[in-house]
Amino acid sequence: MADPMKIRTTVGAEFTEVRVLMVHPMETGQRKDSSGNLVPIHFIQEMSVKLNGRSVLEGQISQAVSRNPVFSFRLKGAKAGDKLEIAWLDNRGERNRSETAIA
Amino acid sequence: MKGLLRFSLLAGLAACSTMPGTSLFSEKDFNDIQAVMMRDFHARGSAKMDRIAPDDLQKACNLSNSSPSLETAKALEAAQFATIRFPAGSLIGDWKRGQKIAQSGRGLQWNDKPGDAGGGCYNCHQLSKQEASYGTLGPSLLGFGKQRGNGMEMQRYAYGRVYNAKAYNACSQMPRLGYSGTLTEQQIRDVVAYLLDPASPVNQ
Amino acid sequence: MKRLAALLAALLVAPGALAQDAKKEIEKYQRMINDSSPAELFELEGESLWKKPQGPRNVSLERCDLGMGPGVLKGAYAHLPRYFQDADRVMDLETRLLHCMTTLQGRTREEATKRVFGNEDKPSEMELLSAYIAAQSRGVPMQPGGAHPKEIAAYELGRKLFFYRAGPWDFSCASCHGEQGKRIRMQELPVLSDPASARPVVATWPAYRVSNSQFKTMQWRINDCYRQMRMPEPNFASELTNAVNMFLTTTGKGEPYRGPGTKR
Amino acid sequence: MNPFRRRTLAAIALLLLPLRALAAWNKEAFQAKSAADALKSLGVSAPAESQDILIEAPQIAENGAVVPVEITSNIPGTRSIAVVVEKNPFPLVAKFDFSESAVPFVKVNVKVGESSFVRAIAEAGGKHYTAAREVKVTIGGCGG
Repeated sequence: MADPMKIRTTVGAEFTEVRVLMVHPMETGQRKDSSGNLVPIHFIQEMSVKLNGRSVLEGQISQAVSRNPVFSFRLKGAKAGDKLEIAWLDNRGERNRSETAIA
Repeated sequence: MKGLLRFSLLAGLAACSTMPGTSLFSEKDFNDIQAVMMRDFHARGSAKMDRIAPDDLQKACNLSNSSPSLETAKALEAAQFATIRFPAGSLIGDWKRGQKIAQSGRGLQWNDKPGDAGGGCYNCHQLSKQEASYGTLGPSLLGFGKQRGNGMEMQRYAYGRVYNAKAYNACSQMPRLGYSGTLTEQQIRDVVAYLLDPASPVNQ
Repeated sequence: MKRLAALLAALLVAPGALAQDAKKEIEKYQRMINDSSPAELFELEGESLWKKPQGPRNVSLERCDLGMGPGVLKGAYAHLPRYFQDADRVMDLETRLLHCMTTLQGRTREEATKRVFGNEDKPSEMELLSAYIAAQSRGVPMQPGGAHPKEIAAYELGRKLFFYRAGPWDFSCASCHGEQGKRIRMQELPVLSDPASARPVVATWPAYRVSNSQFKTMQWRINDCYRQMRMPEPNFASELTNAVNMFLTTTGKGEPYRGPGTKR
Repeated sequence: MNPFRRRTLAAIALLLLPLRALAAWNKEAFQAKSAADALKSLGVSAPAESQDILIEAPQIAENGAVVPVEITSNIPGTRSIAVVVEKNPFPLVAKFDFSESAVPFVKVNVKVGESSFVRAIAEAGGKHYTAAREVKVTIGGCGG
């Protein structure tokens, strides 16, 4: 599951808007696949947003977040070139991490 | 009661004549379209290729853009009315089963399993107050039984209309649910119950 | 009779009023899901597929001519369906992609059409490619072919098919898409034979569907409508589906493309 | 194990917890089957209704699989926002903790099982505040 996340940053006067699109099925364990068997529960549990190495936002999420999650956050004091890191951990212990410079 | 039937008949006719009378199709078109469809469709599940050939009713409605002349409509409706078989006794079944049929949009699609049939009533009609997700292609049927009562004549009208809507309105957009084999006699009775039974949510 | 008429009149007003703000709220929902939609993911994957060598000739699709020259993507989708000299027939995007898969990549038609409609676990090639290619027409006004005799014939056939009632439920496309302001359940039904209603639809297909997290194409859209019309299944990329697509796109031409869209 | 010993052990365990980069997933709260239990597991009791929590969500969603919800807390010193969909089988959907350099704002697509209130709970200055918006979920399409 190491599909890259799609991160987009827009630096504004008061804050920098961060929009991140993650690739994850976020299975509730209730869905049946095309051949009728229940797809086991599988979802991102924890995520973190770091600016220049320092954690600025931590999230705990559940299977009630939609498939291929899309989040928007707002960070204060971020400027172009700062290092932005977003990471997640799912209930199967799979991890993903993406890094970008604030544009 | 007679006046009422005429009233809803005319309302039905007005509602569905969307295009001016000029015909879009000629007899030649029917042959061309038939040939293209026979070549460019294939059977799948219960949807076999015999479904493509239009019957006389469909031809007449296609030729007149679904607004046939009054006497053509009369003739078509008479022919369609003859296809309706009214079962003996009460035509009111179980409204709870009728509600499930009204909610289900299944039936005759290539991915439907046999017996997996619905009337799809909520796709086009408002029926009960609780269901906010209703369609507006057909008139609202809210309070249908409360307003019309549930005597034998109204049971036959409701049963007949569900069985073959074209018997009452030649080119109506409402499917012929009994005639097409989508709903069984018992299922139509259950839908009639949903419409007419005082206990049904339609009449609350 | 008087009581009934009054009651009917009241009914006609009540649902209308409810429908108005319901319509406004649904439009807000549509705006919001378009703002935060995962559709971009399909565009990215479609790009890598466009460049990926495949088939016996192990060649990518990058030399595929979508009507504006081999490999030209900018605005190509907005000018489809159109007539193609090399195949001597009118083709929409998926039909043309199939042509390139067979002629450039040497794949058999049977293999290339084995799985043209995907699911949320695995989108199909046609869906991913459509997402990427359509996105390259953003801002370009929809302008399908309309001068060549075969383009005109496709439009005419499509128009007749749109109004042609057939099948066990006696439906035509116009049965649902023929009258302004109508809904199936809460789903507004655009009158696709009317330019003003068709333009926003044509400008936002193909589209990502939030209800099942799948990306859907025009060939799927026409296929699934015939399923709900209780008709047999149309052949993928057939003359019939291209004719219906030509009629819809021509009716809705002129609007700048702003897809791929995000829908219910 | 008598309660006293258990409590001290728990206290010691907390101290030893490494500074986790990722906030530990609150299993108990996320597996609570009612909104009340979920809040209790988050240590939230009787949050005050507040006009300063803005919830932007569609009143009618054509489909419950993707309902965009945007929450802003204008309560000074807000450190966390939790999102609850009251009628979901597991009402607690997400909880976000903000450092000083993050605006107490989040936008996320959530699943709403059936028409329900979407509730936000903000934590500021050790106190809890809440606001809610109703989202009606309809069956789009031809239902079959």
